[in-house]
Amino acid sequence: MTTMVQAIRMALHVGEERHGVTDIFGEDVGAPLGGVFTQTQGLRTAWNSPLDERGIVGAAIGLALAGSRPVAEIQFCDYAFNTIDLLKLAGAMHWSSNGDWNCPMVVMTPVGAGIHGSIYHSHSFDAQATRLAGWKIVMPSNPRDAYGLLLSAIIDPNPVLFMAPKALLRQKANNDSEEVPGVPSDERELSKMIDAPLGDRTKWKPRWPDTPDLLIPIGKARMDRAGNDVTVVTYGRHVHVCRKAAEELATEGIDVELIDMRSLHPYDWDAISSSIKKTHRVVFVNEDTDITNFGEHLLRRTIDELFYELHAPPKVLAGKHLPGVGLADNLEKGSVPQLDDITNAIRTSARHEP
Amino acid sequence: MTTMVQAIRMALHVGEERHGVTDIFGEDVGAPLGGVFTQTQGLRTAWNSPLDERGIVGAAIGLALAGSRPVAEIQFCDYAFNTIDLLKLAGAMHWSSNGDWNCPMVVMTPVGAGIHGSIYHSHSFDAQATRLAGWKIVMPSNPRDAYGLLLSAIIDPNPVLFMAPKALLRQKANNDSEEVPGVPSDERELSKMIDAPLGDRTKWKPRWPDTPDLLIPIGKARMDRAGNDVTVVTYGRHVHVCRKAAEELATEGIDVELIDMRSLHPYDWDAISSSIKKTHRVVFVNEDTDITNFGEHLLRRTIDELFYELHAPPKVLAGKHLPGVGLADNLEKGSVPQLDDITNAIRTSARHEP
Amino acid sequence: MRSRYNGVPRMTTIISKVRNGAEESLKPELLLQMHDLMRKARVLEERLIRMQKQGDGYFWIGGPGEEAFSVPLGLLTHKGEGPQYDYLHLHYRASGTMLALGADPVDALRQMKSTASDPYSGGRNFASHYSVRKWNVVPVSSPIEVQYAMAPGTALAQRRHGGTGITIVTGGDAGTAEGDFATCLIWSARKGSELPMLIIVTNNQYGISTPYDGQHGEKRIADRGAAFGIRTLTIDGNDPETSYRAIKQAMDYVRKERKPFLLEAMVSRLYGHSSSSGANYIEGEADGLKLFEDKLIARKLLTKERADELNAKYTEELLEASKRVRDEAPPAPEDIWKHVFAEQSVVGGSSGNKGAR
Amino acid sequence: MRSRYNGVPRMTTIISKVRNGAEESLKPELLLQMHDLMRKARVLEERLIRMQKQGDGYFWIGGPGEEAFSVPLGLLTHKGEGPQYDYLHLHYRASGTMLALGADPVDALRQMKSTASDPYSGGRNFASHYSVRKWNVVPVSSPIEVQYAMAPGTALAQRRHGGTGITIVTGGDAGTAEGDFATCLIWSARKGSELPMLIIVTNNQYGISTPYDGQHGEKRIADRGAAFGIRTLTIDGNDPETSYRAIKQAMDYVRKERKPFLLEAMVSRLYGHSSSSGANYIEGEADGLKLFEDKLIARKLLTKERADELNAKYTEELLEASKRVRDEAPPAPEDIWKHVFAEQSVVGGSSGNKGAR
Ligand SMILES: Cc1ncc(C[n+]2csc(CCOP(=O)(O)OP(=O)(O)O)c2C)c(N)n1
Ligand SMILES: Cc1ncc(C[n+]2csc(CCOP(=O)(O)OP(=O)(O)O)c2C)c(N)n1
Ligand SMILES: [Mg+2]
Ligand SMILES: [Mg+2]
Repeated sequence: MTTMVQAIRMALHVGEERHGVTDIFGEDVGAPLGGVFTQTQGLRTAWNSPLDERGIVGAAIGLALAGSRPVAEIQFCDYAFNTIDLLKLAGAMHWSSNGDWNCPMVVMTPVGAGIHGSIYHSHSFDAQATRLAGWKIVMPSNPRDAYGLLLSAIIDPNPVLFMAPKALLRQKANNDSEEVPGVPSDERELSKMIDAPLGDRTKWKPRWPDTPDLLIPIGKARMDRAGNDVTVVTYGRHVHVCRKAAEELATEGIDVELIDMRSLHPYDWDAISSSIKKTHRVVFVNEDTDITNFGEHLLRRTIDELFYELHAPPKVLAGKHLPGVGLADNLEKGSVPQLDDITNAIRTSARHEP
Repeated sequence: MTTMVQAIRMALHVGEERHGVTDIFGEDVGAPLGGVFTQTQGLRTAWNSPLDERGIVGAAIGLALAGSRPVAEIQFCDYAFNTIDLLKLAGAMHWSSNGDWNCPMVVMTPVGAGIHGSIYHSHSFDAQATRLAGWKIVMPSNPRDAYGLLLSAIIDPNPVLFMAPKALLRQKANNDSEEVPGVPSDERELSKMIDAPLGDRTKWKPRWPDTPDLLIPIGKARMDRAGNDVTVVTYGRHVHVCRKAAEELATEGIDVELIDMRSLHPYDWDAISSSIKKTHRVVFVNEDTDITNFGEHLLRRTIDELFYELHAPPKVLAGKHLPGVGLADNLEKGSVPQLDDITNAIRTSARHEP
Repeated sequence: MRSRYNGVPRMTTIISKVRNGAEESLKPELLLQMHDLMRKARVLEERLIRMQKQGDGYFWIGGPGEEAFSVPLGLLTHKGEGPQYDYLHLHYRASGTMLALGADPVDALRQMKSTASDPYSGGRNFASHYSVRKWNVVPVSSPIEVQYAMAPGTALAQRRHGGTGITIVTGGDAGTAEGDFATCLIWSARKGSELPMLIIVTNNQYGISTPYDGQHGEKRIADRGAAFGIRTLTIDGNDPETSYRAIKQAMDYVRKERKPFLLEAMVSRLYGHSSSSGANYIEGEADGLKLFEDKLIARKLLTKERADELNAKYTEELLEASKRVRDEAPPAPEDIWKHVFAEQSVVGGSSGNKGAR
Repeated sequence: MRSRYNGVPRMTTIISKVRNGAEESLKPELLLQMHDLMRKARVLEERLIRMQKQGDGYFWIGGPGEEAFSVPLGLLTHKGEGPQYDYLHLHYRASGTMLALGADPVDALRQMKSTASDPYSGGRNFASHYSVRKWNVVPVSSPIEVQYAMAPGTALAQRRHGGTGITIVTGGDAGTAEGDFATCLIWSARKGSELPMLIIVTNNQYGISTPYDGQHGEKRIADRGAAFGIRTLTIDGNDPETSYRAIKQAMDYVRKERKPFLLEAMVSRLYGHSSSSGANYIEGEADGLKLFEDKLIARKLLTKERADELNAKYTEELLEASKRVRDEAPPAPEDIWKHVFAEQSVVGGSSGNKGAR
């Protein structure tokens, strides 16, 4: 089974070969390392930038304006907070020029906690991202979605932020529905083809499997699990935690419908609202800090449009409003939603008597 | 009557003289201009920094750590989006050092639309500010509050962001309750004392009125208008728009309770929730863009804690989710909540039958 | 000198000569063309100022005092769409450059009046915030210095593309304190990956009210290029002949060597910072247009009468245009929603971006 | 040389000599003290690496290979609280400096183990992220280069305070590409407002996997100071005698002249970037500790046996300590809420901050 980093690499390769990607760049993105998570190994157009996130975002904008197709990486989203003005500018380029210019660039960055990354490798960027008008924002929860969303990001004429949940980067597809189409069924075979060897890499060249143009539409959610009792809306690594919660709760007779948003903006309100109209109960889960959180927007829209559909108060589960996620295991666990928190929240919602 | 810029100036003067303020700095903050809104004219410790917002925030942090008391200005909040990492660091200083250091600094910056400021002089910073864990966030709606909140910001041992609604900066106190205590009752007299003359200012020295240590507590809201039918929660310049709406609606028999939050973080949940428990209806108003908006947080908390108190769906009125506020009058009006929008929202809430 | 902010001593400057030895003289037609454009640009700015003062606009900022530099810059730019032509990352004092490129001054009035017909921003942005894709003029944005962070991107595309197209970026002196200026130097000078960029600083010795002195440790801003092996030059940007030759020399180098050049032009700020600081003519600043006009008259290339006629002609034309513009429709409230997302990609010109849809 | 990332040619460096003419020799006691601390620092880092590999910590980053520079830096620092003493804005390779200041190495083990007793962050931050207010050691934070934006602030306070206290800021070579490095140069060199700062770059010629060559147009990073009139020097930071003299010379200048000095030290990265890149000893990098030890033995100031004993002693001590630390309590989940807000101000020492409550 393919890992998410392999999926990203293959999507970038297809981007280079078939969709005009000209530059894949950022800190340690080029040879010899090919990304701190190996996500850019072996790519023809990958190169190492100076250690300068503002320069990276700025150069991506310039490249896009000049008709190149850049995919820029911010090594960790924790290091993007000094570039928000530039991200805003990219998002404003089409609008502020009244449609004269467009800015087709992709920024990819690993996000979230779950790997004991301490204060500066655990940040989420969801709230920030969803505030960037003019951007499309995606976050995959499995290798197949990573592949298909990244390709859609590449061909989109607008700036797209591709956020990769860092705790999932090295995880393999759980089953065929999470697998990248066209890869060899033997994962060792795939690894031999596209994973750079340890040691000297100067002579190494990847052999790319023939993977198709899978374009997962931006703005469409994925129904991860159909159910009748409570709608759970999440994305990224919490899809897996919520799935586990749903499985646990199934044994208690609580039937969870789980929506993987895939796109945070534009988001699939149709999918969310039709589910809520069915279950009449909803829990929104994400791990970003919980004051002025994107889940709060979704909850507000639920109240705006579905108030009288609700049989229980809608709920947001999010990270704690703190300066960061602490390193010690207890601190990390105390800071971001854990399986138990989620199970409890869903159970409370399911049992709530209107 | 005093204007808000005069109030700010007097608070800074009191800060310099009695509360240890050592540095008031930023772009054009020092002589001869004394701030693009005249807010720092005549101050002993005011100086012009390089045109470098990251340097300004960085220097403020360093000054604070060294036991100085800096008040740093970002000329417009529109130019603070490249400093969010540094603001986050300031907010994390106490927490990440496990209480070893603290970082007593004030950043002040004008925010919001309403002056035809076009894309880059109309931004709000509310959502960004409320996401800065470790910071206290205040926004006055009148000269007295500006004076008292700024003094509280100065003596606070934590970083405090003082956001001044730019459309109110030159407005005078509407009545005595909005007046800075201790100023001469003749506003021309005050102007002669503390407003720099046009032309040569090299020999000018202000004469400061003897104003007291009015400390408006951070974290406490102000009841602007008591009422029984609908609670309206806002801050900054929309206090005035909402007050107008309340007056209009009073003629229709709708009795609005208007809360001026004054502090966005920590915020006065007691004030908000007791009002909602009384009126059972609430509208949150602000002008920041409306996806992942601070009002959505307040609404979410309302749902969390007061769901069964509500006789109407709680409502958020905010700015449109766009890359900026356009310059043309129609565009600005179409982008941020106007009097009519607010009146309509309150009316709808009041008339809603549960 | 007198300025709006009295009591502020100004830096004394010694301007280097253009160092290309032979100071070949420019053709009379070119001199007259420059003079014509400089006058046109000045009249345009004065019209914009007047419109703002009369309530036909909310805010004015622009480039009177920079014409002697901005006009030759526009004339020397290779105009067109896509990486084979020059990219322009301009700041908000570039009307002279735009007119030299061939912009219709009436469009600038439209932007001042915030009409729906404003081709640069549809009534969304302030005056002097140009955007012309067909000429590679990247949208001017208000935040200072961000253009220096973006410019290396177009230059990267041009480095790959080959040819003679270069990236030109301009900004003020005070703004060089932002880290983005350093970013520009660093990204343009990477060994083995140098970028074809003409990096320009127009030094009027002020940032709003703050004088150059006291903020800078550098004697010349251009000196900052030296550590990176970037060629540098500081010139009197108030003299269009000096400007023309210096820009040409710098561009020739960049076009051919595909390496960066840092050019600092000392210029004036003839109407102060913006309408916020009054926008009145500042006596005592060198007026490049006046000096040039006098020189041309002394050299018998121009007469006082011809010069006055020209002034009158443009003044009349733009006054009339401003009246017409007054009647053009403003954008509608719902226009805020236009162009949030692009439906298809249009950047790169016909040659670029073949791979993507 | 061999490194984790093969095939990457390293920059050839010619190191300038310390230019203070008389290369006065340092006292034997000082040399032995430096050696002792360098060994202690090395053993500490090796213990931290081992702990991480054994699962007694999540991540390692640190300074083995920089001891010959970081130890003299700590020894020469005027240690204390408040602006009359030196402020240290360190990066994450500063264990040698901390030990030279007198830090207990066991505290570093606590931070590695993320115990509640970790005095630097209470188990919140990664190893080598020090914070000691009583010694003016500002919290080390992971984002590269932000310390260069903050350091001018403490220096501003010291400029006003007078005396001999200075601000010291350190960081790596790759990080100088961030705008914050330029900010530091600009703010420290403003004419008439120069700041007492020792600005240090420890140049190991790598940023994670990315070699210096290809990213820098500067021959020397220190050259960037020249445009601002900042005194600069590039030294062999692998030689503690050179380091000591150079740091002393630079500090003397900064303390006295109250002006900035930019010092670049060429150093090694002996265990690679961090645990993420394997944290194995890299053959072929100059090992300042080994070279110095050999030199001291050759000069008969030390014997091989004494050196080995020292190594064994520290190794034993820290192994024992690491076992004890293993039993110390972790923070509790609810500890996340501690210290979000300060109740009262504690910064500035007894002399500072009198006006405020
Ligand atoms: C990032 C940013 N900070 C602050 C401002 C406000 N501002 C507008 S112009 C200006 C001064 C610019 O000075 P300089 O760079 O010398 O250019 P000049 O206006 O003199 O041509 C300032 C501070 C801004 N537009 N952008
Ligand atoms: C702002 C920021 N960007 C990226 C990173 C990730 N990162 C950690 S260390 C490093 C390389 C630093 O290289 P250098 O400045 O030379 O210091 P060195 O580690 O070599 O001492 C990078 C890119 C970071 N910590 N902060
Ligand atoms: Mg200027
Ligand atoms: Mg390095």
